[in-house]
Amino acid sequence: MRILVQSEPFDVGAETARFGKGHQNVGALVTFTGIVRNNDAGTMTAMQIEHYPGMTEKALTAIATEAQTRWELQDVLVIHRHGDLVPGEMIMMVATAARHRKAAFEAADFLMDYLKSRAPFWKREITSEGAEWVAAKDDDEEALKRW
Amino acid sequence: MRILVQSEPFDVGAETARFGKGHQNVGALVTFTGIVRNNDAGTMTAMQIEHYPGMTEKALTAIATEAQTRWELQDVLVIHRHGDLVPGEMIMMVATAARHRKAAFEAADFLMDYLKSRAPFWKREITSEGAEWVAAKDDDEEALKRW
Amino acid sequence: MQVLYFAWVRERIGLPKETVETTAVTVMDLVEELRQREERYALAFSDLSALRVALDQELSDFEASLEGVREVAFFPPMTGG
Amino acid sequence: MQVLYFAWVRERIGLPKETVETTAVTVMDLVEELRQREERYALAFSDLSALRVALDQELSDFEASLEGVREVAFFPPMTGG
Repeated sequence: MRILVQSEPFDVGAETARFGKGHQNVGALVTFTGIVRNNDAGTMTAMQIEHYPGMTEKALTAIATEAQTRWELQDVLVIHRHGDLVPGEMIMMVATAARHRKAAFEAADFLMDYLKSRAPFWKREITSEGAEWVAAKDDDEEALKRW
Repeated sequence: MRILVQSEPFDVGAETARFGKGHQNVGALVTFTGIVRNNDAGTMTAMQIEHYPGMTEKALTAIATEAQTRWELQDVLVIHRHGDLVPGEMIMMVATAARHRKAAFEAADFLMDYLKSRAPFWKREITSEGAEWVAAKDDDEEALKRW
Repeated sequence: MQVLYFAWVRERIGLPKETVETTAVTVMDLVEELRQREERYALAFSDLSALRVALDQELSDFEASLEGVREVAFFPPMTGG
Repeated sequence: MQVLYFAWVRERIGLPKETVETTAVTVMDLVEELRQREERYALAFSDLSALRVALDQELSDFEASLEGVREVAFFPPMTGG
């Protein structure tokens, strides 16, 4: 298991290559990468991500451990950035390695659902009109009931 | 759209990095990578992949185009190798780029289901006891009905 | 007891953390104490359905006991990923 | 008409492709003609439920017409991915 919480950019290619190496008995790797999208008006100059140092690492580790309990995974990777990002930048990634495809896909989807509503990150969009905290969606909480 | 059919290894890190760059309006990237697993007895020395040159490229393009019809995707990548591979080698990958997570995940899952049963590849396992063609699973055909 | 605030809770209250001397038994008791303090606290805690609480860095709820707890954090629903 | 064989169909018949002169109207007619040829063809085509057919590199079925078709391929269910 590899959990990284950092303000620096990460190299999705290098991380994927690293994650894909040296596993025994792995048949399937799934990665998900989240990218900062501009708003519909295209006026976003930055996305600020606040987090709760200490709790963040614990929460991510707990979520990854839960995924390993529910699915037979050979490995899990979670990277999440905080600080100031601009549209187009990669904000986070998860990766799962499993014997079979279904487990790798489902576990990655599960990690994303939990990361969205159970890891202490808060996004704020900075636009030419001002700054606004991103509101959590009811859907996000609903999504957890799938699992 | 990028479709590659090749006997040479591919660099999953470089491909992921390349795929992740320069998209407008993309919020989510999903990659799936398939790796040759050894058999349960650990006696596999190689996996040979036969394909139907000409039809393979057409079939992969058709499957990727179908994914783009069903989901709003900014980009699709499909790489599939043929020839002789050894356990641990990467056999194929797909990647999807979309505004939203759900489309990227579903489209990648769809691509894999169709690739398994609709692209003209045939696997043969070479073990110390001999060579055996991998049989298609009923499940694989069933899986297509999900979509 | 350390009390931490994040995101717009931090902004409304005007500070990221403070030490609070309290005899509150539950989180709800602590919230009531804070609400009494100043308008900015009352404002930040006006709608608890829009708030989440963590005790010693574990998600919890407003009915939970504060016994043995050293760090309480208040924040809006999380928006990671 | 070019006829192609893949995987164990290729192995049973003993060649990857051949040119076949035929007046077969459907794929099924062609299969019958091939079956009559030699034991190895009869064996390869003994269980059609275990076979798939592509016409000019598009998946098709055994009832399909061969009109205008230049390339027919027979193979087992695919196992890519």
